[in-house]
Amino acid sequence: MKIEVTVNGEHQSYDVEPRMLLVHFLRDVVGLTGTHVGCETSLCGACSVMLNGDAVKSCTILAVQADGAEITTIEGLAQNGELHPIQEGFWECHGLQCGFCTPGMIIAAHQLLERNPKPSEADIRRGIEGNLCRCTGYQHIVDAVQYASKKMTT
Amino acid sequence: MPISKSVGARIKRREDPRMIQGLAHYVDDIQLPNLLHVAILRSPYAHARINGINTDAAQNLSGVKSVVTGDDVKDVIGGIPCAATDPEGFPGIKVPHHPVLATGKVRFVGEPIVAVAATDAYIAQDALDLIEVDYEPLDAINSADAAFADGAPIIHEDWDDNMAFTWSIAGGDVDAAFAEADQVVSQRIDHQRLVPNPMETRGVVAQYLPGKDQLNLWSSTQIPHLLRTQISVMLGMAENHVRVIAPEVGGGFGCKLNVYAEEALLGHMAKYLVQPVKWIEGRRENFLHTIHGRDQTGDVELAVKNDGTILGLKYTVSADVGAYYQLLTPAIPTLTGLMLCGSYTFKNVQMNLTAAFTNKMATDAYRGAGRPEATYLIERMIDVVAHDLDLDPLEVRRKNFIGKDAFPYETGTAVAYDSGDYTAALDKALKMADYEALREQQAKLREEGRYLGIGFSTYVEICGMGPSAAMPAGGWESSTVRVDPTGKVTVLTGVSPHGQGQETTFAQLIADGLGVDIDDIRIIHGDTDTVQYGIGTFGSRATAVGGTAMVHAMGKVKDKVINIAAHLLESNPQDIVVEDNKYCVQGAPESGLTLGEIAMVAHVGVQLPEGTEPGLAESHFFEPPNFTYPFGTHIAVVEVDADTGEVEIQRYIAVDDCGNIINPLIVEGQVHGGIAQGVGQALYEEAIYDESGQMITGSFMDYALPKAHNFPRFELANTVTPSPVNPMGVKGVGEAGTIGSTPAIANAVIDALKPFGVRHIDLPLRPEKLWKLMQET
Amino acid sequence: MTPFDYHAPKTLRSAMRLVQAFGDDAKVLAGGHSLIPSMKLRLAAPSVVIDLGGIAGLKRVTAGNETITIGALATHYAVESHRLLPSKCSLLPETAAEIGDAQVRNRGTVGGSIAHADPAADWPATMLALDAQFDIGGPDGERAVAASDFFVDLFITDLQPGEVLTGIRIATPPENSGGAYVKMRQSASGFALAGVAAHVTLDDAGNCASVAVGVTGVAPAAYRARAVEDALVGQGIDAVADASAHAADGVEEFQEDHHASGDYRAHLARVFTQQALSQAIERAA
Amino acid sequence: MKLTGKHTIGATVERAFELLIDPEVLARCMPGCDKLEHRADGVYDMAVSAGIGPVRGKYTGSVTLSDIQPPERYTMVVDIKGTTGFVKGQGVVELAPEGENTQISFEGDVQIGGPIAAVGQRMHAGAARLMTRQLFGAIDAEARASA
Repeated sequence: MKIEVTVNGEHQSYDVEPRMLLVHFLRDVVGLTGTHVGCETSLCGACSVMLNGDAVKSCTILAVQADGAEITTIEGLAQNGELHPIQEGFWECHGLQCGFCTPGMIIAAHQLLERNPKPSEADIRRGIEGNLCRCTGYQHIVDAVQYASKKMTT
Repeated sequence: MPISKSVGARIKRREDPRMIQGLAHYVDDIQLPNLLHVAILRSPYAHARINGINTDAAQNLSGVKSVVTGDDVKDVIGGIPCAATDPEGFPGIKVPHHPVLATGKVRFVGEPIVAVAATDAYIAQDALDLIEVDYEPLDAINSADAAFADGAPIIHEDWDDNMAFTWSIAGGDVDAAFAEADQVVSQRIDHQRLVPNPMETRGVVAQYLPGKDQLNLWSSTQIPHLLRTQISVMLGMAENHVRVIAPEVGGGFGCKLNVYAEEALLGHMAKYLVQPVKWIEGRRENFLHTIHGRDQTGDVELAVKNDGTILGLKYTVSADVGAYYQLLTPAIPTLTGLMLCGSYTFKNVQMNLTAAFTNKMATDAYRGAGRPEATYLIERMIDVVAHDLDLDPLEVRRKNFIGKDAFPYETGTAVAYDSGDYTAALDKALKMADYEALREQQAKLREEGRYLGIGFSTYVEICGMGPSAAMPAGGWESSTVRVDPTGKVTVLTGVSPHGQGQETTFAQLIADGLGVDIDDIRIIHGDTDTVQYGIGTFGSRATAVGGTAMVHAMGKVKDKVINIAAHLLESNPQDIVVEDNKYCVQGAPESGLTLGEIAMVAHVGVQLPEGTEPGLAESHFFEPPNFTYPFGTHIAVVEVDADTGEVEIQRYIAVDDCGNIINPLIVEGQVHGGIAQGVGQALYEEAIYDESGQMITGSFMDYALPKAHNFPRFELANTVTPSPVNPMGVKGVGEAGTIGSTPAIANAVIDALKPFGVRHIDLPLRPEKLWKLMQET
Repeated sequence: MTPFDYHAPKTLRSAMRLVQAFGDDAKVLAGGHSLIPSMKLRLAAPSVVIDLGGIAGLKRVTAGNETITIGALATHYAVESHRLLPSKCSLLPETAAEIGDAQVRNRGTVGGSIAHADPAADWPATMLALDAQFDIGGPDGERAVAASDFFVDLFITDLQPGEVLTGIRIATPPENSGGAYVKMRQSASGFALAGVAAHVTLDDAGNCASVAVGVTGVAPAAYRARAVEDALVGQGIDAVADASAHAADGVEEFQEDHHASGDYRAHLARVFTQQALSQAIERAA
Repeated sequence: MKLTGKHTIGATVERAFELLIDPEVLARCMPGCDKLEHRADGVYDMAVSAGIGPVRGKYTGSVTLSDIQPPERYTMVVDIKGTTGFVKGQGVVELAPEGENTQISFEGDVQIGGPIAAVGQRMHAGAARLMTRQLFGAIDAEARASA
């Protein structure tokens, strides 16, 4: 099936099998490997991307369902060589270790801050509950989101 | 170690820019021309005879390139290795052949049977559905007890029972200790089976270059060099024709400290198809066929005096090690034995372990590897002793602590603790917690029918693995430090970090040591064609052992740089100092030369002092004289909901002593993550196989990894007791959090339920379990 | 995932035609958060997938003075974030916020969850407590079913072959009413080990003029705890504790697994009924 | 996994027993049964398309009726497998009069293996009971229709 999508601002068109998952489409067809696959049951969140402004788990969406959509992946967050404040927060606060969950975690944080620019610590911990991290114990991730929140609201 | 420019500073990681932008390359991100995708058919049965396999339909599926069965490879791929099978260490050990693909029989759910290579990953999966295997199901064994029961089915028919091996350790005079005791305090203690679950599952890409007879193998591994050695043996290739590359590795926690069937299988397929192949493990496969941790159950007896003095310990334990051995399976429980005395002075100790084959995945090293078992056991038993003798758990700890003047201290299990001050860590943690106030609060809440619990863990662990004599596969580490003509520094290290941040901490050490900007340093690891042999990253050893090798190599480079500088500055080496990243004669900084200027001279080769070799690169292989022994006190404060049994962690205080600290930010991160994993064991995680050997917690739907909202903000601090084992005085901190936290949480929950007469509860502390205990009284 | 034909009808009418044409071979895709994981694990292999996602009219959520309507394809987040619902019927956004995680709520749909009838899903409890009406389209035209008649058994609803759930209607609760949803999450999946939605309307004396309690996670299908309701009607907050003891009355078969036994789920149902009712009455007052 | 249950069938014990071991009735009443053919003494080859919720698969295997003691008890073994895994259930079915009806009690063991075991465990008990409920419910309907 033919689909048209805008990925990180670039309009593209592809022919895909209906069964192809969006995450495989992004990684293997579009060639953006920053989005990761960490599970098969929509629980780990490593595959999170923005789809028409909503954070979604791209392992649980068919590529054909994204026909006509605008998608932002981790690769599309930095603008003009400047890190996004959330990316900066993760770096400043040591919000990652192995880095595998990080792209999805940053996308989840991005959604959270769009909807709630000044979240409490509890808001942040709830806001990233769809993303598993096995390395950090989450505290530095919380710090990273707080850092970004502060930077984005002042 | 003095805090200089870099070392000791909270420097943000140099690894991060690529990772936060999606530019890091993990094994699944590797693309090669004509890449085939491999899917693996795995046994749905825990125990069954294979009477036939029909792959015709799969072979005929369009897009399928190759279908490989056990019969196809049994003569060309050697068995999966185990490095710890010395019968002197493990009396009676049985070492079963461990094939990469099963033939004749399957022995656990998830055991690989057939591999399919196809042009597309989806087609490879389709092909699996077309393979017919004629299974004859056999009765399955799902626990050590079942393995030893009369009439139990035999898993490995070369032998007539399921006993895998035995191991024991003894120190002092246990019989005398028990004879002298006022009381014997006993408890059966279970260490449930856990699944490591790094967020990146395993994966392999293999490529064969026939012109060079070279196999390139990318694997998500913690041990590229050991893997290369083993793969070359398994495939019958010359080791120097095999190149193993660990790309970015998305977490390991011990489960990637191994050699797996898929690594050899993919290597073989790439070679025989002369086409690159990729296999990426699914999460369900990871649950079934990547090593598990723990799974020991045993009876502990403590000989005690009425005042709480511990005289001796006996531990009779069985380990359920699964159907086969992986790389270090038998070695893991031995670490439990070595650390059974914990932070305490008793020296009379005896552990007898019997390991059973069962129809499960093998156990092996999972974060802490043997030490969480020891620490949980002794720290839990301290509280049981306090319970039985009606003493304060702190009093029992203090009474039995090894004093700070006793180091180096040889334990009853004959390991030599390098340095320590256990009281200092405890006192600091108590102060942070405001312990007296907590106890008052607890008493007040109990009157309101609310159950607050305060739990301690005053752990000591063994890391910095380790002297080669005590390790199954070498315990040394290596490094090469070279300075390019323009003054850029490249470090090759034999350790292979995967999240621990050594690209930053090692660069900090170099920056200070050589007087060079941190951005001019590159740390290269994980490529066996580039890096001289090393052992790998595990056992909290990367900095203590690998870092020491690097510091020594750097020292050799620095000596040479100073010699050249002295020659150029017409001075004596002993008068050369480094100031503002310049090598100068003391008191004459204006004359100073940069590392780059000196490196250029070394490479041009004409102004060198007589007898000096040109070039500027040095290597060092470091053999650690001892392990290191980090320690600390963790305090957990929990509340158990009287209506539901749910546990809320209200506070978590951790005072860790990992010796000197190179980067506090990274140390904090390691401790945070470690605590989270230990809490996972205490409250949530458990790999359950049902009676027929099916794993019923085989996905994130049923196996709970801790989530962000499960934790409060951790309150961390350190004491610093440098290790004498290495020149940096570092100990290691990769596993301390995991080792320390499980008993702290368990003790806190059990303390909360004290009004209900609860003395011990096995992990994980699920709400229903706690609710039931509260109902019973 | 095995291969399938994909259809993305733009109208409900063409969707219905496809559903009827393909019958059992087809699966209807709404948010996809139940179906796609099953297909990925090869536990479901429909040969046709009919994606309702392109039907714009089914996504709306409205909160009028008389009626609240939720299109079957409205996402959980659309309910969670609706501007008027916190004042009109806070139980709806409160329930939505308890489902899965932010990404799942962005994508998963209310109608999909209800039609799926997972025994541990959150919406069924709340729909029962709010006495929701479900609009269903089918070969014989449209019909409406009350929530209390809809959830039949484990994953079994009153939906007949060829029928599609199109929307949910709830009578906007009066001023002196309130609701609450209380749940314990299974630690891995987040599904309800037990979840209780309670909704009450008070009379002038502050007693319960009407009470509805929906329970999920406990039995093969979500159910109304009628015994609790009967015990509480006409009574005030003092009667909540005794009434809640009946929250699992009449359940013949309990859900159970290694996370929670039937006994424990029944206990949770009682505890959460008490908590949910107490909160609901407080909010109504 | 243990599986027990009680069901009522609207017929006499003798009639209920007849229905329960009649392969044609079983073929009609077993949820999703596509085929049930007699192979040998009490062993029937079976094909079913069974599923719960979104999980659906085709299974083949056998049903064995043994230890048949009319009209009181018999043993039933179901052994089927498909690409989503396998199910092996065995149990004793006992019949007792209950007024004009028959009460059936069932006690057995079910093993579920393969992919469905690893991901769907919270559904196993419920699904097994649902299917026995459906089976005996359908037999009850047959009994009442033919009464």
